[in-house]
Amino acid sequence: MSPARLRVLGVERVGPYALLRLGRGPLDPGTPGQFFMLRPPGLVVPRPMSLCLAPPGELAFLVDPVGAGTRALAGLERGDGVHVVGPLGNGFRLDVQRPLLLGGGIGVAPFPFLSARLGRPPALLGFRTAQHAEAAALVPNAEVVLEPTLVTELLSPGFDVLACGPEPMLEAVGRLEPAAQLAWEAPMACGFGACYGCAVEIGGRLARLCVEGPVLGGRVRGQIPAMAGKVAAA
Amino acid sequence: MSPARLRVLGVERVGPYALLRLGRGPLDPGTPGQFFMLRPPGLVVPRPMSLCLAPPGELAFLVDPVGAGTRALAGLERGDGVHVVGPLGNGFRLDVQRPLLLGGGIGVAPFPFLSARLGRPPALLGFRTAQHAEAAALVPNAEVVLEPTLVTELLSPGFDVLACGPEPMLEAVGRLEPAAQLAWEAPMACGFGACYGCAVEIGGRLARLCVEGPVLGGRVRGQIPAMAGKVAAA
Amino acid sequence: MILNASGCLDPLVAPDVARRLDAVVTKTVTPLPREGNAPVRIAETDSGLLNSIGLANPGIDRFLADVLPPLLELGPPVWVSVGGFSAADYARSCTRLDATAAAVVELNLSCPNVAAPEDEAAAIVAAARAETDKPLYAKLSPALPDIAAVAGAAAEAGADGLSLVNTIRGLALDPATLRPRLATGTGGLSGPALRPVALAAVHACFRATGLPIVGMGGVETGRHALELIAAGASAVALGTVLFADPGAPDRVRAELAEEAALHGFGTPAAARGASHERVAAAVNGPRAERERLRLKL
Amino acid sequence: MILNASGCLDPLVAPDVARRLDAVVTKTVTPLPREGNAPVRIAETDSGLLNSIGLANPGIDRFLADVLPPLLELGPPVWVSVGGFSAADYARSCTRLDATAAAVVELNLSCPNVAAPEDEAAAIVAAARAETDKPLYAKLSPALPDIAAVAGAAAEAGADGLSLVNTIRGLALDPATLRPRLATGTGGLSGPALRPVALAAVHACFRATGLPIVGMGGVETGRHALELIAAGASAVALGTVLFADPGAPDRVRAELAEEAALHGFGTPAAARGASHERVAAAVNGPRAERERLRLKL
Ligand SMILES: Cc1cc2nc3c(=O)[nH]c(=O)nc-3n(C[C@H](O)[C@H](O)[C@H](O)COP(=O)(O)OP(=O)(O)OC[C@H]3O[C@@H](n4cnc5c(N)ncnc54)[C@H](O)[C@@H]3O)c2cc1C
Ligand SMILES: Cc1cc2nc3c(=O)[nH]c(=O)nc-3n(C[C@H](O)[C@H](O)[C@H](O)COP(=O)(O)OP(=O)(O)OC[C@H]3O[C@@H](n4cnc5c(N)ncnc54)[C@H](O)[C@@H]3O)c2cc1C
Ligand SMILES: Cc1cc2nc3c(=O)[nH]c(=O)nc-3n(C[C@H](O)[C@H](O)[C@H](O)COP(=O)(O)O)c2cc1C
Ligand SMILES: Cc1cc2nc3c(=O)[nH]c(=O)nc-3n(C[C@H](O)[C@H](O)[C@H](O)COP(=O)(O)O)c2cc1C
Ligand code: FES
Ligand code: FES
Repeated sequence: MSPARLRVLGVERVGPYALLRLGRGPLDPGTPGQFFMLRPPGLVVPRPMSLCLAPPGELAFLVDPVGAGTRALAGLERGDGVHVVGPLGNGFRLDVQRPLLLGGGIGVAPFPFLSARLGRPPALLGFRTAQHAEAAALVPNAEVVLEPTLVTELLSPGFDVLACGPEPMLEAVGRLEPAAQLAWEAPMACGFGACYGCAVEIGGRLARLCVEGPVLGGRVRGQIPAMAGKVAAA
Repeated sequence: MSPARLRVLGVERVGPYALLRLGRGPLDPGTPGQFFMLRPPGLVVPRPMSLCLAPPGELAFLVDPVGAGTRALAGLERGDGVHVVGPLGNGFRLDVQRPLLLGGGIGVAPFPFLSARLGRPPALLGFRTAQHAEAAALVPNAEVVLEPTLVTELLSPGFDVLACGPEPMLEAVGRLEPAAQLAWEAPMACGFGACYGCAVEIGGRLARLCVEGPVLGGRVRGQIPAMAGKVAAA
Repeated sequence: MILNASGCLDPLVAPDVARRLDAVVTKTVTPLPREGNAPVRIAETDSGLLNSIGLANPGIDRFLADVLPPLLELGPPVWVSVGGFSAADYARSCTRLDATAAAVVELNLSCPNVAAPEDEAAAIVAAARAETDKPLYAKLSPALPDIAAVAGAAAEAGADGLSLVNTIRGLALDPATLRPRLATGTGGLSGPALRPVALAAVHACFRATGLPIVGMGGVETGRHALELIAAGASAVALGTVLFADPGAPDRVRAELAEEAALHGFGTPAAARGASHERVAAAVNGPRAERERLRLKL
Repeated sequence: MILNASGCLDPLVAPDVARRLDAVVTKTVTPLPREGNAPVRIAETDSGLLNSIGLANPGIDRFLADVLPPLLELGPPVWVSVGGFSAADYARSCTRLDATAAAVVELNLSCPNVAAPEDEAAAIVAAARAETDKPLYAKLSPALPDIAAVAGAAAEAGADGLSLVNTIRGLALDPATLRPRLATGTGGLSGPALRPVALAAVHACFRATGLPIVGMGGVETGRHALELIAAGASAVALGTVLFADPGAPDRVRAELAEEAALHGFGTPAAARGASHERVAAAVNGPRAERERLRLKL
């Protein structure tokens, strides 16, 4: 699990986000919903990023510059090197019948790659502003809603929901669709089970999201299968 | 005593040294032998640098990249900003009859400015290698010696010596010419008497070189006039 | 209120800087004169500055005769930092200072370059208290297993305020020789590396004592000052930053006012303790804290 | 010899990383299971990482039943880090570990996220010593007024080695809310900011005890490892750096060999204590030290 030093091929603005395109190097793109740890230059620990697009020879990430780390990643320039580890964690299960992608804000990030793998299923994306909604252009067959409308308001039953977005949205989706696959977030220092920093409540106890997730079943509280012995007391 | 943010006009290689040319901003060049504190980007404290040249509208410094700070300064690029405080300390007295500049290595730094102010007096400069000796081109009327020859070997009596260079050289000069003016060095964190970091032995006691010097009389041990009350126990 | 940190400004050499401060703090004064440690005394290291000045000072007699009078003429109130090697040392200096116009006596209980009297913090404060009615600030090192407990003991012994923090012990080696860069080997670490440590100390001592606190440690910007105030500081002192930027008092004051306004505080002082407003979550109480994880859409 | 720092690697989740180490150190095990602290538990701050994991671990029973057996099969010797809240806690765990194939017991006397038993360091070591013949390493925090004295006391109580250093207490505030980023408020600071502090601790304890020392704190490169060894470490542990670079064990080992050779040492181990070769100058003895100021022409 060595980090690869990947080359920045380009950084494109997508609304307020930055699409960071890296040469793929020796890394495998993995499964949609899996993530990579990218080390922002000058900072101490890497930041988790879902793979957004996997064109041949490339790995592309959609970065929302919310803090020091994501700003440093969004500020990378063509030709810079960046340390990347991955793919990590458990992505979405792709054996679904009637997929519907449900996204909120930067939660759209894994969907371009996921959509390609699932054959361009319908997507429902919520954004804070029209500017943020520019990212919807990366996802085929997407319907967009803007605040104050919530994606859950437009959700009709009968779909296999795959969702990614802010926690309140995921909780609402989980209540409506207990079988939904939800991609959660937590601050992560390592991404591979080493730091126990990403602990969240799963099945009524604290467990490492990077090991158990980030994609979990909808009914995370009390619904997650018993954890393997080695992480039981995470 | 506010720092000015000066603009880098250019950085030129002079042998292994870098000639850092800054827009003068509001700063006064001061007297030759005085110094400025330049803050290397990303580092915590500034580094002392003698003024090397003072063309109209400019302040230029000759930087020997020996450590993190001087390397960062030598690595500045045209257009960068750099925080500068000065001029600081006591420079050379210019009321001399038969000046002779005696320099060793990067000790050449204050001489271009000093030479101009003294009307291009003769100079005797010692360097480690021919490459280092390229810096002699900045000083008019300079004779160059290379190691193992020492500048003190060529020093004839009858001159008002103004010297700058490594400590063993200055000590030898001080023994030969007790009236010489010697520009000393010490690690400095502030340059204006605040940190007491630059203490050296002056007149048999520890005193702040940035306040008492950096230019001192030749017979520093026991020869320095009693220090002002406020710094007596520095 | 913006002060200098003790040992980080000579107000008589740089009076223009000193006059921009709300109070000037002297370098620590000891009963007898001290030349301080042998050079090399300073070295920059990872995000910090190491020093081993060793309390160079003229001693209390010469300080009172030659230094304090011109200091008092500068304008800002003068805080005198006092050091020593026994409670009696501190007490003696306090007796002398009680008769002067010094505004505050800061008891340096923490210089890492001399023998550390931390154990006796409370005893020293009590001895000083017996000698003077001037406000007493206890200056502590963060290198204590439980700084809040020491602060509490100092408060009970009569301290009127706390100065937090002094440096912590560090070492830097010469890249070529692998020998210590400072003549004394180790030294005190100040600057940015100390920032989170200082914040934690202020945070803990504010809770434990409620005393006025001069916060310091790596402050370079108004934002850093505001964080110390939010953690519990009632004033902020500038140390290492003065070496790089003698204009810092005015700059930080302006930035601090701006940052405070940005956060909705009428004055910087109104932000005092803001980081405590919601009580930290208890161990094993994850539910309430999950709220913190919520990202806005 | 390169190890991981306790709590900075799960060898069962990342066995490929663990196998590149000369020994693997477990996360601290306590007598009873602990879920650890509420999230948020980590935040990056100035040149460092703050954590408040809170000793999440399955407890000694489950550790012995489910974790230790597969760990022992990985290959490298296993060091078990033991924590607790009383000397009896440590003793009990040592009794249980004595019967296992664990190579070393590391006594975590310093976790800043739980009650700190520093005062009783020697008592804990003595209690552990009575229960096991396995090598005992005492892991200390640098947040002690005199770490060398505590190390000396641990040595006398029977410690075979020292692990230096654990984190120091720090705080980071959220830029928007000014509230603590960690749910517990303060946390332990690791990474680059700790580097000069770790070097100083190793330097002081090497002089005081001569015991084997596992040095750690902000090591990111072979150069950093060599500095710890020069200060007195006999082995080096990688902590926070593993989060950014799980390939660090091989990289640092290679860089260390290269750096040691550059400095004229046949092996990295030959550099042990090199920073002590010339005794540090005494206070007020400037003459000898002026030599250090000399610059080559
Ligand atoms: C599995 C996974 C995949 C992710 N994929 C993407 C992606 O594709 N694109 C993207 O832009 N972001 C993604 N994120 C979120 C991203 O990692 C965080 O925004 C980033 O780590 C914040 O770092 P920073 O230094 O910029 O901000 P910081 O200064 O560290 O934090 C800024 C603010 O965000 C909060 N915060 C930090 N990290 C997280 C987090 N992980 N979850 C919730 N709040 C957090 C902090 O508490 C703080 O309030 C992902 C996170 C995870 C766990
Ligand atoms: C008044 C004055 C004027 C100066 N003028 C010039 C100049 O014009 N051009 C120039 O290149 N340099 C000049 N110097 C020296 C310069 O300031 C130092 O080389 C610089 O501060 C080293 O910083 P660094 O971070 O590069 O090296 P560091 O990593 O700090 O140190 C590198 C090595 O140099 C030693 N060292 C550091 N500072 C000094 C010092 N001041 N004296 C002796 N040894 C030191 C260290 O112990 C170490 O061994 C001057 C110094 C003074 C005091
Ligand atoms: C060069 C130097 C000298 C210092 N001298 C003293 C001193 O004499 N007395 C004292 O209490 N603190 C002294 N300190 C500590 C500072 O007052 C302050 O507590 C510390 O540097 C942290 O603040 P900073 O990070 O802003 O510098 C000194 C610090 C430095 C850098
Ligand atoms: C996330 C995290 C968890 C840690 N858990 C433990 C622990 O369980 N026991 C322990 O003795 N030290 C623990 N530590 C401290 C490390 O072992 C190490 O002493 C410290 O991080 C300094 O090294 P570094 O700067 O290389 O990380 C932990 C450190 C981190 C960052
Ligand atoms: S991010 Fe480190 S354990 Fe999950
Ligand atoms: S450099 Fe700070 S006192 Fe001289």
